[in-house]
Amino acid sequence: MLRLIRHAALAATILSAIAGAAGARAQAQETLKIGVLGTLTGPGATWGLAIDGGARIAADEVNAKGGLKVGDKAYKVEIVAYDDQYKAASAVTALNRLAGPDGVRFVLGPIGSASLLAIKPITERDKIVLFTASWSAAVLKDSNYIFRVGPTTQEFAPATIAWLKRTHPAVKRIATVSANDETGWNSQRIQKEAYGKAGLEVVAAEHFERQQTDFRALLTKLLAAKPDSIELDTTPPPTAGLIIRQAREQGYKGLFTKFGGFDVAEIVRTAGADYAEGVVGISQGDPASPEWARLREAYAKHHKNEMGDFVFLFYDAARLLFAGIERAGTATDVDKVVKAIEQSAPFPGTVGPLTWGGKEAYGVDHQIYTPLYLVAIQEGAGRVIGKVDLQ
Amino acid sequence: MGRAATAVAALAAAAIALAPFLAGDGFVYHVAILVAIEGLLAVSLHLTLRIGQLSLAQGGFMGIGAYASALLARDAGLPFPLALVGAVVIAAAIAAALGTVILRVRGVQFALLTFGLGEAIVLIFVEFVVPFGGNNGLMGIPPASLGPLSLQARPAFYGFALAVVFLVLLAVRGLLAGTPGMVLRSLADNEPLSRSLGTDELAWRRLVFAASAAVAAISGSLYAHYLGYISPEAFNVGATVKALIMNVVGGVGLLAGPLIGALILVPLPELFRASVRYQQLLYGLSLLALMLFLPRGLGGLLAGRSRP
Amino acid sequence: MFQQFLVIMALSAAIYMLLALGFTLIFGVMRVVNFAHGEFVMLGAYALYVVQDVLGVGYAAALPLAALVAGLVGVVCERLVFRRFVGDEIGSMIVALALAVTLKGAVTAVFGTDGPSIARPISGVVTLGGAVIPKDQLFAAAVALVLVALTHRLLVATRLGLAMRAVAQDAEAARLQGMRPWTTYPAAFAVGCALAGFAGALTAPIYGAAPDMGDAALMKAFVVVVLGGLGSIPGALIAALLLGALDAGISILFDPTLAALASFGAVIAVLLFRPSGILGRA
Amino acid sequence: MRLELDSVGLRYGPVTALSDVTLTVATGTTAAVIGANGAGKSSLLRAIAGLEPLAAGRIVADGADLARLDTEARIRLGIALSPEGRRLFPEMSAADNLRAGAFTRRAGPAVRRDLDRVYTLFPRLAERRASLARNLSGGEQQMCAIGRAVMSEPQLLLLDEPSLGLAPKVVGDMARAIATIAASGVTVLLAEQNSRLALSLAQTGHVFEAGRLARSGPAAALLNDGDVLRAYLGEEVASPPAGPIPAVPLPL
Repeated sequence: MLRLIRHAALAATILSAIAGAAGARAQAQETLKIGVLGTLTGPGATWGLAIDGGARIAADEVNAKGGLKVGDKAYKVEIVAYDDQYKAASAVTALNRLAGPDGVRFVLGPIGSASLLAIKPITERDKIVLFTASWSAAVLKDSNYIFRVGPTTQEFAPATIAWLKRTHPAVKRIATVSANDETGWNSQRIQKEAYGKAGLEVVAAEHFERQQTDFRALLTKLLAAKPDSIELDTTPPPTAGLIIRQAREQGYKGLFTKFGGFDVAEIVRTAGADYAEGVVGISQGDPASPEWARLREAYAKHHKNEMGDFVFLFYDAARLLFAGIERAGTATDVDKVVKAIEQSAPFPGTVGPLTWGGKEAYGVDHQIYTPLYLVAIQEGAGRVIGKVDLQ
Repeated sequence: MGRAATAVAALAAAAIALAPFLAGDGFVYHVAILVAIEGLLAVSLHLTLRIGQLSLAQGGFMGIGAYASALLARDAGLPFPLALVGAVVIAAAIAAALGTVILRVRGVQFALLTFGLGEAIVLIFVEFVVPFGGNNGLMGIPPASLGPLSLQARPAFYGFALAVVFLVLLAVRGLLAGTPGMVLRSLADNEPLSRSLGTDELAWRRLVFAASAAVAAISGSLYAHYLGYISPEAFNVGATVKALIMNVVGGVGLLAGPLIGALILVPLPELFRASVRYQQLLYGLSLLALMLFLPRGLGGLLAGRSRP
Repeated sequence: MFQQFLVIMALSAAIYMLLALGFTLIFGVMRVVNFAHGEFVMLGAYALYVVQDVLGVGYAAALPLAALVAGLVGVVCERLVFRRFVGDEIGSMIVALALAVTLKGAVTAVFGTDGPSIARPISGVVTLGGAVIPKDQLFAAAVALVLVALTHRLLVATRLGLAMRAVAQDAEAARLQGMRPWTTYPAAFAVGCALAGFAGALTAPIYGAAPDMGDAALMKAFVVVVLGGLGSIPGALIAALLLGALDAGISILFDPTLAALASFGAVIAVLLFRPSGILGRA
Repeated sequence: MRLELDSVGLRYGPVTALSDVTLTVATGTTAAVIGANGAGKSSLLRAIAGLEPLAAGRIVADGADLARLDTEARIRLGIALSPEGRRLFPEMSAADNLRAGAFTRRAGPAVRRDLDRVYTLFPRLAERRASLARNLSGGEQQMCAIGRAVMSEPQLLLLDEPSLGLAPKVVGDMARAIATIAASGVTVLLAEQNSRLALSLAQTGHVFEAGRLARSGPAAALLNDGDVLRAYLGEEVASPPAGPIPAVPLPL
């Protein structure tokens, strides 16, 4: 009898799960699904949640105004988000879901270069538009349906390094730390080149594994090269915080720069405010500005963590996409939408006009340029200390 | 099972296998292909369980198959069928060579040994960027094709995967029903006895171990050419554990067990996806419930309850 | 650089000992390869977060409380899950894997996937012979060594320890002395999981906490325990030093991936040629 | 302690190990259980110690039915078994093995006195007290096993094959030690293949054959009985060596 009850309970569990899934699929009609594909868990999650948050804020605004006006129809925008766990294989499965049962043609994300390069053959073949912040140089090459939503190391490295030389003339020896994958390899290569071109010596260039938390051995080697400044590059912010802290504890007194994805809150959280003091990075927005406060309030409705600056990128990217769809008068003819987006520069972004280029570097003008600030951590908060001149 | 029951089971299996063709949905094909690929890995693990040794390195062998097949097709320019065969030969040869040494270890020690081996294989893919691409993995793997016949479309690839699963099952059944199976059963029942009868039991176990690696390599090759992209973490011990759980869920005493398990476990995360936050918890709880209340797996339910 | 190597090796080895001790104890007494060991480390870290940062209890009190939580969860798991698999080594391994998924899922469901923000009660460094030693790491290593010593006392000098050793070596003969394996098993699980919890609570302020932090902890415990010989505590202590040296040395000279590869290579070699561990009788 | 067995039956799955065994051991006496290998001697002792559940009948000690008591409770009641193959804890010292024997007792002068008694009984064991059990010789291991059982302060001592695999001289020592223990008032139930030894130590004897009690009687009478002599004493089968002590780690 007991056994029978157990079996019945098990069967009921499985059946209810199936029913739940079926129910979730039953709705739709007059809604336009926009995909979010990003790292929603783990060390890269601040960036992934920024994609999701930015997309949802933009969607809320559009829906509040009665939806997306396409021809004579009005679509309610619905965000469908999947976690790629910063793994390429998960990204492929997630994309298969987005493109299959969800019927999504427009996707915001991903951030991981490996994820992007893994899904790129499918999205190009099946005409799915991606708005990515993945920084590999290979992202935009030979692609028609990928836009990159913000400037990358390639675009800003000469400017950030020029700033460093101007403001810190004593800095001569540079060490760089990056993740051991496409994102890290690519950005570190560009950084090394740019530092070298600017006449600074790169004395150490190290890679770490994404799940690593203990950097004592790596730093022992790195600090033995006696750098004046450590470039944290595209290291995920929580990891960057741990590196900063462990380096300071090993007696490092020099400068930290993080020219590649910055998140003041995360770095302060993991490094501690004392150790994070003086770290310089780049940001898509000014933390003291009213725009930041507005988005921050809207972001808090969707996610509990402190908002990162990538929300600016994806909020603007989503708005750009919505404008493109309305302008093209279709939510299904992807080629028309892409054309409409290409023609809408300059687009009024949240903190300034967005423009695009990239033809000479990548062969297609899908590199979006956004305003970029230099931010220093002072007493646990980010302060804008300059603006990056990208041209 | 009686003759009628066997016929019903065969019909049911055929109906399930052909169902994606009726549904025709792209995502159904995608899931069905993953069921076939992961089911093959589970079958390969099943073979090692048949020699009484839990190998946690099967994901590693799948990786060897995937990387070998991808490199042979992409860099050496071999057509897909040859790359597949090459991958199988390489994985089986490595397993046979390793088996001579590692199969002497038994019980928990063997599981731990292969756990270490599986992790080491994945770390080799990470560490040696040339030729394995490091954490980035390998991209641009040519899609599968049989001569002029392209398998790039999902229905075609699913048909091919189905045929492969069928052939592998036939081969495994032959292996288990033939002399090796007989020797293995006598080994399982009374090892000292069959050893004293002069059976070179290590050789038989090595044969089955190599066959299990070959099946894992087939799974890896299909995976590589289906996704067009592979990276190391897809083949870590986590992948093997998933295959192991498939065996447990489907029933370890049954050749169909691993496939039943794959059929249930591959789509399972899709069911729980509506609640991302609780997905892993629900998944873990279902597994625990299965292990505690259905120790012989779902396949055990089908095969009747002969155990007290 | 060499002094720094010695420091990293010694600090790591102390934590590795603590990680491995609970793992090897549970295997020794129950013959269960607890693949969920890393999750108990993770539970300790999260329990510390809740007790210290949410409830506001001081670190000195929060540390043992966190370990207690991990130990209690261990007892519950022993009672509900592992007890049914006593004597079934493969089965208990599999159910431990399922338990690992469940615990990870439970913590994710409650706390989300982001690591919580854990206050660091100890900061600053001491300098010794040209090497820099962070005080918090020194504290963690010292506590780990004290716990190792206490566990040793527990096993050799108490009734419970005597029962654990007896049940480990011959459960039926232990029953014939009036020891009840069914009460010894949960005790071993409680101690083993509490030690794991301590490891998590000690390292959480240094390296942070995350639902998947258990994977790395399990790998370290696994390597140490296999190198030292399953169930052997002296073996585990020596193996922890060895792994500390291997990890720090290869990471400094080359990279951490190669260090991990080397440690797994050592595991494979030991299992092949000295299955009872480096101290074992081959 | 007075031990009564009433129609006791025992099964291992489909195999019947004991059937319809009825016998009594009076307080303070020594009883020998003899019979061929597989006759059910060990099963009988294991059943009394509570290691095997009964299929039929009941076991009564000093008037109390043991049915509801598990092994641990029976030890507290005063029943100790020194099992076949000695089953020492191999990675513990001889002294710790003896400590384990006193597990149910509160540490104190009484335990220390009993420990001294064991060392007096087996002086060799006193010399080897710090050695790991696995490093002891066969005779020393047997001494340790009996000593361990004595340490629980039993009123009924069950000894399973104490002479198995021992050199003749050591067997003599062992016999003297058992006689000394019995003389202190402990009821002893001694299962032996070495029937002559067992019967010479006992007041009563019970002959087992294929799980059944074939004959019971005064030990002296059995020793002089022609049938018993022919069946059990004439053909002393060479004893197989004691089973290897299972090597289980957790050494300290």
